[in-house]
Amino acid sequence: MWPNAEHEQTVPLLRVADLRVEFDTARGTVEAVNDIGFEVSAEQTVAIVGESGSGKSVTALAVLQLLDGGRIANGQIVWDGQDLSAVDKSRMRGIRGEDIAMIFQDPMTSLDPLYSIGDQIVEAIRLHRKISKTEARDRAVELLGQVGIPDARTRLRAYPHELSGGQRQRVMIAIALACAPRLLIADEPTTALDVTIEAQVLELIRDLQRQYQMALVLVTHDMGVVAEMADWVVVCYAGQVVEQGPAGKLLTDPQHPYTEALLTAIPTPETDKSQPLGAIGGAVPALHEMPPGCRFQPRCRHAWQDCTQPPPVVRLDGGRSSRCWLRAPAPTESRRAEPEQELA
Amino acid sequence: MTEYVIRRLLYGLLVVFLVTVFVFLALRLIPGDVVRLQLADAPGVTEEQVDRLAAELGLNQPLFTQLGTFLADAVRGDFGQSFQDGEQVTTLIGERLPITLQLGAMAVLFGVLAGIPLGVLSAVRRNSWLDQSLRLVSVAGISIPNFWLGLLMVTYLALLFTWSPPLVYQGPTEDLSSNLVHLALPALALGTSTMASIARMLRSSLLEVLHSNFIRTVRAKGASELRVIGKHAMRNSVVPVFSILGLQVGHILGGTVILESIFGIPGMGMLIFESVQMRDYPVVLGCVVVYGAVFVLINLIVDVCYGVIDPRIRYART
Amino acid sequence: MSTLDHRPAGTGRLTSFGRGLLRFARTQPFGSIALGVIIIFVLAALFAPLIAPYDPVAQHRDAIQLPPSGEFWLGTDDLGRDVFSRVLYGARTSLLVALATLATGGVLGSVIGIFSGYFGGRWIDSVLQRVMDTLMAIPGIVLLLFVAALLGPSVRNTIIALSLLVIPSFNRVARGQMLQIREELYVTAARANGCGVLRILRTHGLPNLLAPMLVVMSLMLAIVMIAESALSFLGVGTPPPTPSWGLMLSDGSRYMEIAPWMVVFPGGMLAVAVLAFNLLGDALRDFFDPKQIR
Amino acid sequence: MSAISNSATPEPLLEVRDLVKHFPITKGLLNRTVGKVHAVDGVTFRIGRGETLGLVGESGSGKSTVARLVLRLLDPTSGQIHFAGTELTRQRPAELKRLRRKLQIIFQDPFSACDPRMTIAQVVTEPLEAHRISTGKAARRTAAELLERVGLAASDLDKYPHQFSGGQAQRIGIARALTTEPELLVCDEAVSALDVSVQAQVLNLLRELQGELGLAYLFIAHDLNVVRYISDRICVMYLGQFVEHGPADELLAEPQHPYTRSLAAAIASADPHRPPRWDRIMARGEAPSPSAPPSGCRFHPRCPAAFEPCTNKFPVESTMGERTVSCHLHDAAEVLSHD
Amino acid sequence: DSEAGKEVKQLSGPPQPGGIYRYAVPSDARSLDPHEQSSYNTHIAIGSTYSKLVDFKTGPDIPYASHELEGDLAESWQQSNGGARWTFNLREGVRFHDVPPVNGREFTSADVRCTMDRIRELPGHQVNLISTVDSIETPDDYTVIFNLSQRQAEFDTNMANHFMWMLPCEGTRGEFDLGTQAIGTGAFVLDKWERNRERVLSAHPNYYEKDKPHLDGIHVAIVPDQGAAAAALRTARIDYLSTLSFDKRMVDLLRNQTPRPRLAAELSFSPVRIYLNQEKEPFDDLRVRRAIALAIDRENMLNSLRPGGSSSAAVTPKLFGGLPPEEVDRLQPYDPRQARALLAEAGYPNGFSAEMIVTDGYGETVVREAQWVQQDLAKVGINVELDVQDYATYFTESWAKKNYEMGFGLQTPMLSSDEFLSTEWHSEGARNWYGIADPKLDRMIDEQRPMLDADEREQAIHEIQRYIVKNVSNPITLYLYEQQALYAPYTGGAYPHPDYGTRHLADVFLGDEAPGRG
Ligand SMILES: Nc1ncnc2c1ncn2[C@@H]1O[C@H](COP(=O)(O)OP(=O)(O)OP(=O)(O)O)[C@@H](O)[C@H]1O
Ligand SMILES: Nc1ncnc2c1ncn2[C@@H]1O[C@H](COP(=O)(O)OP(=O)(O)OP(=O)(O)O)[C@@H](O)[C@H]1O
Ligand SMILES: [Mg+2]
Ligand SMILES: [Mg+2]
Repeated sequence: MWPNAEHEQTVPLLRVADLRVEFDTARGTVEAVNDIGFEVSAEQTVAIVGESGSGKSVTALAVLQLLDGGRIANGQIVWDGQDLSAVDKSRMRGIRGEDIAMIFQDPMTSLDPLYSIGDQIVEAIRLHRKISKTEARDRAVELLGQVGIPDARTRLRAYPHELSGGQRQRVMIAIALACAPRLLIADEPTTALDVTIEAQVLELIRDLQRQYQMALVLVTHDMGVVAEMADWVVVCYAGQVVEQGPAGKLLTDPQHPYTEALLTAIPTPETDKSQPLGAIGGAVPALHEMPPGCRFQPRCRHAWQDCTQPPPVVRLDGGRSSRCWLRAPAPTESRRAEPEQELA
Repeated sequence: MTEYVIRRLLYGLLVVFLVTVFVFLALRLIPGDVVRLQLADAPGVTEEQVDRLAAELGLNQPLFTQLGTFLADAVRGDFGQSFQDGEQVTTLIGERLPITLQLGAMAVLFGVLAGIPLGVLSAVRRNSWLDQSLRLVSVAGISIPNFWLGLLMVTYLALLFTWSPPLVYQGPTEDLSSNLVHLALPALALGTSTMASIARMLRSSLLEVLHSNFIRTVRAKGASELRVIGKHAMRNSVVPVFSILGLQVGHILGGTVILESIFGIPGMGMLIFESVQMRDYPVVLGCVVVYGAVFVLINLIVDVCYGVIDPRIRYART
Repeated sequence: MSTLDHRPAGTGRLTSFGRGLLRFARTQPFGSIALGVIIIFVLAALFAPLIAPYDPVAQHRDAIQLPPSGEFWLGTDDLGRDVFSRVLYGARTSLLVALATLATGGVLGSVIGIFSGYFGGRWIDSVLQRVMDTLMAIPGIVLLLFVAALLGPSVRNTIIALSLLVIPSFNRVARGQMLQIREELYVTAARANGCGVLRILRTHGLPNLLAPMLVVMSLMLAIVMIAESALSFLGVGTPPPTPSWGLMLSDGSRYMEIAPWMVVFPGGMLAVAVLAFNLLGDALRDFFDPKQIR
Repeated sequence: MSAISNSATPEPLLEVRDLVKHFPITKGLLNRTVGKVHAVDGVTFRIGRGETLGLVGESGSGKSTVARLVLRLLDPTSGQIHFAGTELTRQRPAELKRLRRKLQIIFQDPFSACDPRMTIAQVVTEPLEAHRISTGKAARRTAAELLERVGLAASDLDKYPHQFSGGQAQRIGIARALTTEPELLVCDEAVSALDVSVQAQVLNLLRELQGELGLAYLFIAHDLNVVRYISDRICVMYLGQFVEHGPADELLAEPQHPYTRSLAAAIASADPHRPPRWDRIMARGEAPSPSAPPSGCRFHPRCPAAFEPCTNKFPVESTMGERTVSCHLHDAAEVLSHD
Repeated sequence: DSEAGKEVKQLSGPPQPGGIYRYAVPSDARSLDPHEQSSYNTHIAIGSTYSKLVDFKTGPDIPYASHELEGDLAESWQQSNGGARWTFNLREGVRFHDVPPVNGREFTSADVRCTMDRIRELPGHQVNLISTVDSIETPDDYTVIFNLSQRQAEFDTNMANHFMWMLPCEGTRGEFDLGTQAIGTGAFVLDKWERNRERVLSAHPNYYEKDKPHLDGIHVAIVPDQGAAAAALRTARIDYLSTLSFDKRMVDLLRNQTPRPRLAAELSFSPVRIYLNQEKEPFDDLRVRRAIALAIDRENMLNSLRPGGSSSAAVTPKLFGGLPPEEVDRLQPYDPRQARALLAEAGYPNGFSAEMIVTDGYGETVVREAQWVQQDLAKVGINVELDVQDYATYFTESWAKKNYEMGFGLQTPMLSSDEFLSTEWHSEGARNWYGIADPKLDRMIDEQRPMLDADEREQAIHEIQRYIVKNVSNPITLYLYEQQALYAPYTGGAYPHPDYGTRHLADVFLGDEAPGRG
């Protein structure tokens, strides 16, 4: 169980705890998410970061009960005091779009190519609001204007393929905002976009979040995005949360070797060009061949013998926590491995 | 779009022209003397009589003159007269084509009406026993020759229910209910493979679509499963189904000979079959031209339908 | 790594073939059963002379239309011929026609399609495709009757006629595939690596085309087998007395009520074979689906 | 147009002059050409031996097209490409094939660049066999050596591409590119698809190889931090043209062209104390279509500093030391001191 | 079913008037013009619409396929001048159907002349039937006299031929289209003809036989598929089904189902034959031809593949001059031993190989029979390969052009012995596509034609056939088979004739249970 972060609010809007998600594959059952837990409060921005395959999207989809072929094997997803894994289908449909909205990773394929964007926005509105088509269209125009698409009324008739990637992502955002949800989950909303466009889209999300007073779960692998957007950061590795904490502290003073390594692996304008980058050796382990004990241990430069046992989630000050033996309460100095001993 | 249609029509004309020339030449290559065939049971036919008849039928002219004449007339909508009975080919085809088209339409309708629910059910209940049995049914539908189905129907309906289809074909304007009852069984037999192909195709394309990102978007909006499938998934999976229909048209228009004979339907299939057998060149040619034109047209319609269904295709073509 | 070099050439492939087969058996139970059935059919056809108790054309005139018995396992037909022996030999004809049609029509159609696809958009493609359209716009029955009338009914000519019928379908699929493959990044990579057109077609075009074509083939096989029986039904297919399933089916259809064994067995075999090929096709499609390979 | 000056004054490995590529837009009955996509519209640059030139720009600005033109995977509409002293655009296929040994490319998506039905051995030995350098066991031995060189194991030879992770697959691509001992390696978004941790590995590997083998890179990416890290010089592309060019650090530290400034401003940073970048970026909206590029300066519709001449006059290239920029703000006298 | 096996009898009289008689035929006429179409389909289509001068007798007391004649439009007729002048006295008051442009006017000798003139103008088989006619006299409206160029004993039989329908002058003059309309003097009026669908006929109110026809009308459906036709019979959609090529047992099955139909086996006049091209080796050798004739187990074949029938020599037994089947069997027994001996004698002790053409145009059974023959011949060492051709090729390219070695097929029936002999076996016969050129045979055929004494002529024709079997042995007639017809139990008065006419429908009537009555 993840320790409760000391947020200002007492009751979080969304609480995910001990989440485990399994998929049945040709190679047997795999655990895409092993142990992920975090909390989001109103108007707060939580960033979930981690490398590809670490379970970010699966977690996001699990919240909306949209796992395609997967099942929640363990854990709770509590929305506003309600366990979502227990609610019935029609209630869940009511929550989707109305309370929790989601923007997906790939704007190119996330819109139905056969319907005009107007139809798709109107659909999102009318699924939850008993209003006429014309009213819904007016609302759609308004939404398109808010997400910065000029000439919105004529644009309603446009089909997704007639729009650029940035515009499509804006349409996705408009759909997500259609019913003014209380929580927006944005799953890598900018990975497919150009840098200049990316900045604009993030700015838009940020502004809208303020305007609508939404909570935001931002899934990303880009530390730059995290730094700009997040209040709270959840770092995932191989289906587990390895560290979480307030953004400012986590980025400047990482408490898990993985977070630390990740930060040094990213070139920045200040990176010394004459030195090799601080790469993490090896690759993320495949789901069906997870190492025992700490999942990061084969790539960790600090790994030592304890790491073959599952590490505890260690609660640190400021609501932070880290899943690492190094932060465990009583490690004796002597048991530490030489930091120099690299595992390539 | 109009430009696209015109372009396709021109290509279609070219195809119909090629078909005509090809069939015209092939007809002359196959053995069988139409003149003697006509005089078949008349012993004592003299060479003069043979020559006279040949001249009457225009068969004594050089091949390319004949071809030219045929094409020139055909452009004016005149396909000549049947060698057999002097009937205008256009009249003959005019009588039979609507019947075949109706039969084909009914078969396609059945195929679509039955195939789509089967495909959807199969896809939605993927890997369930229902899916497996539906898949088996649809494969079986492809495996059973349609004429065989027709034979079984006729024989066993009579045996088990003392019921047989009407004997005399009635046009829809003469007696609609008799017409529909008469065509229902052959349409069923003919449409079974269409149904099976549609069910299979729809299943696989639906499965693909159901796992696509935009369907997830629709679900995330809070749409019901009915809406997800009925409005979004279906429309997106229907293009391959349409292309199957385009291909099946040839199958359906050309594959009815045996069924027509089983059910006593005076359609194009029998006409083509008999005309080839009797070397009735004008009729064969007329049929082939009309068939080619229908084929081209239907495929054009199918392609235009793609455009209607899919704005991307519409866009790409204008 | 030097140890690797001493591995006899080909072993890698063989084992990977074996591994593939195992994976096929594991992931495609229906397909494996179908494959088994087909292998049995092919073996039965090949060894028909050894298995068949009687000469398939020998008429036992004191045993006309007898129901299945110890003497005639599947009964006899209207000329007193042993249905079991005829079904066995019929498998030869039917499978031969089907396979040979695919070998000629399939290969020809594919070659035209590959060629056309590789040069997609150029005049050669246009010309070839118009010819294919033409072939497609001629009613199949006319095509089949023409060949039958022109060359006379025979097994060989049935194969020719059916080949003409399937060429456009194969062309369509092969061309579509080739157009796609042409745009694949690995083809660009191969060009960048200095591969010529022929090498690209051979090392990238063919192998990547093979899987989808194999699937089409198994499906077309069903169509061909059905068409063969329709041809026999119209009297322009395999000439008697050579047995083929289609011919037996059409012969027996008149006796459906009094001698059902005359149609049940060849018809059943035909249906089972077609079913097996269809299931195999389905299985192959799933098997070769790159999403499944992961 | 003036040639871009180059620190490596001796004969450069690659010299591209006034390269143009237009794709026709066809339509209608006779496929008549109704327009063209100005994918690359007159670019000029040089790469010296052992040097890395970074190429950045918006999506669709023509970076990949430049890469393909350099490799002669596309035929240029006009312009020249000199590679190792030979004019590539005029070569016959056989000669071109010989020259290609020295020119290789790595693609963005390592998986789609490998034939899924080939083993790694087949993938890596393909160039060897195509160029008849070696075949069979000898080729296999070379392949095994190269795999180890890029950090994979010889035992991986009989595996298939899909059995590898993205970073490993990209190493396979690199190994394949190295088989013919090239002098220039074009990396078209070679690390863009990789995870950050793996991206660092591959970048390190590329630098290592450059050091050992004296390779030159044409390095295309959209992550400016990555480009800056690996490149000596950077060219900035906008709608088929170069708008700015110069030494990597300098160019990003003091961008001159408004578009470059916009790009530089959009660089993300994990430093939580920097002000949010959307307050810094200047280019609003999205790039116009390359089939109908704007008149005058192509950037002017999005440029916050655009003034009258920008809308109708083509900006002239101004050179200042190692840097060049095409912008009316820098015309003639108003040189780099402007800021 | 306790009634199984019990023979169903035809309804006995007195005939009840009324009802629609419904039956199915496998294919339709292409045209109704009897002079343009020689096909069976055309002639049965118009067979009860037109009348002839004379016709074959049918009825409850007349044996099936009798060649005895009775007057139809002619009340009486005589020959004179030793058979060179034939006078027909027409019935008075015979009226055509009341259909424009004929409008029910009276039939007169002028119509006979119109018809004869038309026959002479057009090519076709019918010309041969009146080839001996020199001139026609019509002294009054009810008398027609034919003057022949030579004596012809069977001229009246020729006039009973189905080609000799008497057409109205309006038709021959082109005032209506003979191809699509048939306006005659027959018992039924053709009300509607929808090609390939159905023919609808109604009773001719002014038919010359006062109380006939009994039926109100006839509906003929075109049903190409036998199975469908059988289903229709089973479900009482039709009252009568003919020319079945079903197996006997299949027919028995149908017969034992309700409503239990009555089976009528009617001997076909189409001989089943093997024919040989005497211009090719080894068929130029009589011993080879004879060996082939002796090698066929035709009785077994007839009973296995057909529902039964009768042996036949050149002239079918029911015709005047037909050789009795028992004698045919004696002359041409099944004797493979001797066949082999003959082959050895001819220099083929190990047999030989040859190709035999056959067509499926006559139905599948013919192809089956060919396979039977193939096996029989194999037993004596003749290795036959079947070449199944489509009808057009078979007929025009192979048979008529003597482009074959052996052939197997049906011969269209002829209705007189002279027609058989002179067209097929005479060296100058129009259909002698076998290379038969036997001067002695030619002489025998020429000599029988003018013989007026029936006995003498019959003997001569028998002699010719004996000669053909022994010394020509080509075409080798195997047998005539029985055509089966099934009648619903509530039908009566059906006594057909194997010629291509359907005049007998005037006698048919329906019982009370007939669905066609409601
Ligand atoms: N439908 C599925 N069936 C099987 N495995 C799945 C399925 N969906 C996801 N996974 C697996 O679950 C793991 C986590 O996937 P997820 O998409 O959440 O990763 P992610 O962190 O979002 O990565 P990315 O940055 O690439 O989006 C991956 O290893 C993935 O292969
Ligand atoms: N074969 C082609 N036919 C027509 N237009 C093309 C073709 N290839 C590229 N283009 C167009 O040329 C322009 C430049 O494309 P290019 O792929 O070089 O851009 P890029 O800078 O590599 O973009 P990205 O960052 O998205 O890879 C684009 O507008 C593209 O649509
Ligand atoms: Mg994800
Ligand atoms: Mg690119």
